[in-house]
Amino acid sequence: MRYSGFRVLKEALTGHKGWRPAWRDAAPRPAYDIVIIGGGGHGLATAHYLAREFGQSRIAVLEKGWIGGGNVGRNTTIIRSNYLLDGNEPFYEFSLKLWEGLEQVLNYNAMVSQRGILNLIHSDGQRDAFTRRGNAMILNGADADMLSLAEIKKRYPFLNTADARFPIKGGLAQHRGGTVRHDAVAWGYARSADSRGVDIIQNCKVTGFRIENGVCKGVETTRGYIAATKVGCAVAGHSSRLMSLANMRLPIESHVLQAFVSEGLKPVLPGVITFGAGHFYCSQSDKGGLVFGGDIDGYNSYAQRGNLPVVEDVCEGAMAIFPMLGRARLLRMWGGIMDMSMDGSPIIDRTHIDGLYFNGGWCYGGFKATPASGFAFAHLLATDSPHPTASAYRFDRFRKGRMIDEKGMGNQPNLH
Amino acid sequence: MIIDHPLLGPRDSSEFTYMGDAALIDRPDPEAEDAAQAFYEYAYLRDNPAGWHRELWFHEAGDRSWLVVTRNTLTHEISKVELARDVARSRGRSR
Amino acid sequence: MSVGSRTQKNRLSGGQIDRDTALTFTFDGKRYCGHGGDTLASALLANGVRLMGRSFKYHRPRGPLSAGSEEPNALVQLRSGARQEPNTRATTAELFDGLQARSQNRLGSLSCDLLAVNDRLSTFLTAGFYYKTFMWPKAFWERVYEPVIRRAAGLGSLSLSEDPDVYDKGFLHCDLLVIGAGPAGLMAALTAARSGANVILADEDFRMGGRLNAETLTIDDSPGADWAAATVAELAAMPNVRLMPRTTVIGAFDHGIYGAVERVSDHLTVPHPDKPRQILWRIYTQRTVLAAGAIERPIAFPNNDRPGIMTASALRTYANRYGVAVDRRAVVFTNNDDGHRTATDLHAKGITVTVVDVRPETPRALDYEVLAGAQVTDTMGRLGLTFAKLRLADGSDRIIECGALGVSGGWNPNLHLTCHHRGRPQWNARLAAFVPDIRPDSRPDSRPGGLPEGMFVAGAANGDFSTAAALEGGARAAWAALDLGGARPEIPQAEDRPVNLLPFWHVKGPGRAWLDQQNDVTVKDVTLSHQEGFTSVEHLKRYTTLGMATDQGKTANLGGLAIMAELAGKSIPEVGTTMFRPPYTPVAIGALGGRHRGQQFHPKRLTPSHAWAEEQGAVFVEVGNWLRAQWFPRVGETTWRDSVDREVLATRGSVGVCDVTTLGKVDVQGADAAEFLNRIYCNGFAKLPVGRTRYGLMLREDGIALDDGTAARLAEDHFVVTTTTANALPVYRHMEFVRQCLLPDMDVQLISTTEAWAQFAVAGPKARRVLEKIVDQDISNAAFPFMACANVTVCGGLRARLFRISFSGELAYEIAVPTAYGDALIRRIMEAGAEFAITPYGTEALGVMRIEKGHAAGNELNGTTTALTLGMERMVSTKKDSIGAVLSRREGLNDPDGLRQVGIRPLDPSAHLPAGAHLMARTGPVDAAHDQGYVTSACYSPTLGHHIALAFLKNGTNRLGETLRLVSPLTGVDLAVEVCSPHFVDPEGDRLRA
Amino acid sequence: MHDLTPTPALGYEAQTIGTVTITENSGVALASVAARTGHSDTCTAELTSLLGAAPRVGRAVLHDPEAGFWMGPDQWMIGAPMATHEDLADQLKARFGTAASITEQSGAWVVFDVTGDAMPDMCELLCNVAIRRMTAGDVQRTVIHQLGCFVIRRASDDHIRILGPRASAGTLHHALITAAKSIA
Repeated sequence: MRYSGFRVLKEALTGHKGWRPAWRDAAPRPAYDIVIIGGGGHGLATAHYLAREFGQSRIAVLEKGWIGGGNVGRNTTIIRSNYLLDGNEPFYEFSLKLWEGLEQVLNYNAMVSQRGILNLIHSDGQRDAFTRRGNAMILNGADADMLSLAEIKKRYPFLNTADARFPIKGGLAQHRGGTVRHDAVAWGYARSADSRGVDIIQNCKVTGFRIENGVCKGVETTRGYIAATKVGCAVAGHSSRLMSLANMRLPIESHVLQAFVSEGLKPVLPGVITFGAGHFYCSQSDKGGLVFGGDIDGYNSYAQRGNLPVVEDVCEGAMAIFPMLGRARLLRMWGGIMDMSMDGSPIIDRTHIDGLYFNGGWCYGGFKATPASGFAFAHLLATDSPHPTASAYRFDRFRKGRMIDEKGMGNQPNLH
Repeated sequence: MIIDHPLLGPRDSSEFTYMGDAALIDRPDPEAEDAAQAFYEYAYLRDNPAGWHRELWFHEAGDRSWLVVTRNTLTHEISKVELARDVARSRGRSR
Repeated sequence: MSVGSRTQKNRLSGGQIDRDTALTFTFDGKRYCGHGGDTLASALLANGVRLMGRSFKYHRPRGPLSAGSEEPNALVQLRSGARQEPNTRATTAELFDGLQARSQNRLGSLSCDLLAVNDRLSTFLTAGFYYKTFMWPKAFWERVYEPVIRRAAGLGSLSLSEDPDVYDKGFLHCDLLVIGAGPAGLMAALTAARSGANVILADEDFRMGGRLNAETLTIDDSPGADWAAATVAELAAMPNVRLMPRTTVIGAFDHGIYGAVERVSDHLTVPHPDKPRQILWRIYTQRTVLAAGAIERPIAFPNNDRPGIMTASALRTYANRYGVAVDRRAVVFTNNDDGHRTATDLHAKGITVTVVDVRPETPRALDYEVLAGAQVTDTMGRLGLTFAKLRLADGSDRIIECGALGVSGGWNPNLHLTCHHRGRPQWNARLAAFVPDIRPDSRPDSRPGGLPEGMFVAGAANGDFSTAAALEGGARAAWAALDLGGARPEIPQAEDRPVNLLPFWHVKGPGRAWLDQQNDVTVKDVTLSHQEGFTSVEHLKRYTTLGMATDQGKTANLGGLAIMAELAGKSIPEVGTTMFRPPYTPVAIGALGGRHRGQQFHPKRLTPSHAWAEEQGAVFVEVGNWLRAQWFPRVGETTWRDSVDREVLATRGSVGVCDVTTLGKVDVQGADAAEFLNRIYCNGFAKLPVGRTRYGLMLREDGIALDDGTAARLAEDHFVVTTTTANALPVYRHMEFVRQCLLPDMDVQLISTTEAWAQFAVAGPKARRVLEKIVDQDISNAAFPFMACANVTVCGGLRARLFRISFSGELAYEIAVPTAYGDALIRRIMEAGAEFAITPYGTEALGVMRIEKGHAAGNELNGTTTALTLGMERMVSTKKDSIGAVLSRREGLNDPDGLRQVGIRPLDPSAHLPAGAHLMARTGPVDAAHDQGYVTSACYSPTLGHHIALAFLKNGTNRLGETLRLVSPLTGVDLAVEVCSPHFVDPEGDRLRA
Repeated sequence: MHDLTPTPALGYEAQTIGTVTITENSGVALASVAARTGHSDTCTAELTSLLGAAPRVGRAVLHDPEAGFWMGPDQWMIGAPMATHEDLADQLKARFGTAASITEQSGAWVVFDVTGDAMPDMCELLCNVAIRRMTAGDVQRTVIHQLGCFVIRRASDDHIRILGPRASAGTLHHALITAAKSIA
């Protein structure tokens, strides 16, 4: 069923009788060509692109709960491609380009809003680093713009420039960056994949892999054994738990990242802004809530909740640059499980087990990567070769010393 | 969170700095045949359990002790706190 | 007749308000009068004002639904100017004299909101409609649709000027925290306090007592409110009790840490000077009793959202506590006995009341009408309720004129905080409500989904709805929590009526029946959500926005679940449960930020010469938390470059001085100190002689450069290690890790002494001449050669440390004295250097000189560079084990075509080289695929008379002399440069040794 | 004898706000003692002879002229009047020899004495110590406005001594004054 303004009118006038489920609540079949574990953004996107771009059929997405219930449903909705390193920038720029055409492809309004993202600069060293980054972005075909304080004040007149502990000296902007209605991404991909015959199987938890002579034959689930020629894993924060069922240890730790939303307010923030001398970034949703976050709590956790010190740290950052936020109220806080990798960059690769593929290590940057991650993983699953923009996201980069370390923090995940 | 420091008693975790899995105490032998592989696994691979986890915390704003904290990553419950130095010795490290 | 009550047409007798104080306030500019003890809502209702706001989506007229913090509708903009405060609940805003409130989320006046047109279009604006449209034409989303939607959305607005009030944060410690001061909470606090425990009793209300203030029932034959007041008084008199009214416990965090916000000044016109508006308390407690009461839930029926329609208990509260009749003619719509209590109380206040009870069998009433088996099927009244339409038991319709309609669908235990550790409430069929999960294995916090560790739940929050059960439960909870022995406390006498309820969620029929009144989620929306497959509670919430408003759906969620259960043919617990996340009610961001604002955001660290540098008119720069002199402008100098160039030339020409105290200093002592450093640094230190200093490079275990600096051996068993300013702390932490976790038996002790010593670099050909006048010992080149170090004395005997090390590349020393003497020493050095025109230099000149020398600094040590990249590969000893040695040998870190540090000079000497520029082959494409490297640091070299730069270049060491293209598309630079040695000045290092 | 005059971290006058008085105390010489491996007993003995007792974990020995408190495992901070003990580190080195590593700390710290009835209320706004449970001689290292500080409960009930990083003396003093005004 095609969505359109006309359709909405027609249904409204006929009592909304015609709307059908956005996707079938499918029951598992005994065997598939490709089984994707994880009904989050990445898993659903992978299924969509497998069906749409790579002509695959007999695809299932297995979700232990309800689709879109993980990080795609709990994030600060930012999209951007302002990366520094060659291993990353082409991939995220590819992702941003996919975002730009997403709604038309999915026939689902995910509210992709390229309102721009701005990284504030507070020191000369930071300016040098951002200059290098901005140049890398442009050399990779992305957009970047170095803004002066005056230009920034035009857009954010209420930034604290009078009494700032760390004065703002400028900012690196990516005007094509922005935000997306996160839940809609999961639903849109699900609906599109479903319409192309993909089975989306909810409440189906994978309890084991059936591996014979180094070959993965299928998965054991709470809804029975499901045979598969290829199995792709995309379970974000739960990567280590899942892959341990295949006796794999990963270069990943699971950490909690908290995010926050304020009460609804009339528009104050035109775009996405990040504080360079503290832990705070913020945008305003179309509903009016300020959506903001900061640093991870910093300890391994699967508890999906964080603690007060980080909440305070983030709000201190907020007050440092936006002292006018003092009387705005924080409405809700939540914690997501981040698959923090050892160099802060993701992995999209085959495993040493034939037929078993892995997609993870997205740290807290997985949402913006959803389209490209799905596309690249689909490419890998369909062709057994990495997508050109994801060719650096290999397991063996750590063994070989070819880390992709944007922040230069080394093998301590909570520092990335 | 509150970490029950073996010497100082309960202390707020915000006084501490976190490093990660206490297996980092078991630094491999650089002379060994398989040193390259051993160091790769030591530096990069983690069990990352959902459940009990032994981990290293540094009492930065306290007595500057490194601690080994046994904490449940599902509930944040802490069942045991030891001085990392004692743990290191008990695992055969000396000089 | 009390003051100001003439205008308060709906003010009744009685209640806990102070009729002798008349408080005047304005709402939408109109002046009204209320009393001390009023909330904004009660005062407006007393004045006959029911219309207080507009709903989020349809802009429907709204009045209060409740009399508490669960309020979804009556949100106003409080105060004015910079103190403007959006989305404040009129139902909890304590009235003060001069209060200004305005209605929000409207276009035009509150009574004539132009956006109410949305209500007419509601059939098009159903749940999730926006996901299905606004997609064509593509460009229109951002240009047209989204801006319109954004403008319409949102509730109140911020002032956009800085919050003039201050906020504090604090820490409290207690044995028992009691949350909620109703009958259960008061009884718990009393029991605990009498046992001698340290007790904190917190309640969000400005008057403790909870429901007792809103009821007519008695305890030990005296009015409940009086018992509450007496109990509060007893507690207030006890030294081991801290009463915290106006304090909302916002969240339960790990291990018995609770966040609480105390509203210190929100009931004042403006806070007292220097006093906070609010305080964020972190309460550390052994045990907690949650006695947060319960929240009455509405029943959904067509047009159930008009001003004047509220929960039955709210009607009761306004009448009993505030002496306010929402209207003189009221209807109570109920499915349980508690609705009848409301009717009784209203009747007693002289209000005409009719009870509409869905149950065929209902309690009898002699003096007012009770309609059994009846339902409210519709209401009328554009800006406020005027008529209610009923369907009677016999199927006939009846219309009743009324301005107040109280709805009681039963009560939900207020279990918000029990969910903060992801505890999953359990379904209780008797109450038709979720109750906290208090199964034994849910405590201690040994499984996900349990109660917060150490939490006990009592009273209505635990599903014990009678007063007697609340009192008993409170006492029992405190008893269990503190594990008290001895005689059980005496429980006062009180009513113990059972809950009598017939689950009933919504009246069927045409017209929209609201579930979430703030977000305008109706029964129809839930139906559509089910129809489109969004059936799980998470999908329902996200698709319809049910429960996502500022009240977190405290009055709405269960209704939505019930409808979904009905549609899915499941039981309510099968569909899902209601979960809550912190905070309990929204918290001002200012309170969470506390005093860390403006200049106080982070601490400032001042160098020992700061006062002196200020006298010199230095320009300062933040380096981490340090403030360092960046340069010292002189009269006549127009740009910073003038000053920096002068400082460099003066230093290289004669002598300069710079405060280098900020460099990290670690005191390393012990018999194994040398061997310890041998493991920490990739280069050797075991054989460093006493009295000598050595440059050292530390690697991380992954083989990447961590930090560089010097280690000076002052004695066999004593070294002083310096680190870069930025890495002082991480390096110290790393050294302690190696010491305690890897080499526990080494005899070595570490202490960070960064701030204990004031350290100055004295550099330049005349440096020795200057220091000879200050240092008491012989520092001739023979006695004190390059890289020497020693404990010396200065100025006739002050203990000091002298190091002959050089960052600038000149003959240079670093001299350190105890910090208290730093100011005196810098002044003395300036005197001694006067004859050589000694020049103070700042971090910029320091930077220029180190680039001229090709020394790596922060921009080069960026966490991805190795010894090889920095051209120091020969330093990495292969003869010994050191941190990082093994992994530094990985192929990727030894790629022959990898990045190497080089120098860069422009072919056109007048050209400017920007740091962050990238390097490309002279000819060929300019893109990422052909990237050759990048510029790490750049500056103008006054010594050479042109710009120079340090860069990382692929295979750089073998490309000296090659011409490259330097591009910075970001800043519009594209010029030809030559690759050269990074050592621009004195590559042989003769000056160092002079 | 040298002719350089020391400068205090701030040099502010004592300030009384409400009942609380905040005084910078620049008269304290400080040095730390860290036991060498295998010499903790010798150190304990020396400390006992110096202070009358070796400070136990989390405790101070408020003794004259030298006082001391526990800093960490096998590590103590010794304080004494600057007037008579400016060379405290050397004195201690002479006393402990190779049994301990001695580090001069005088310059590293700014010392504030806070006295007055409302001192505990003030502490509740400053740092996470259960101040009302502290007894004379209790010491806790904690964080005040992001600064690592020692809080020492002195002999009299209404007196604490705060040691903070000298370079941030201004920030620390501002935090103390702000808290004092807040509860005044």
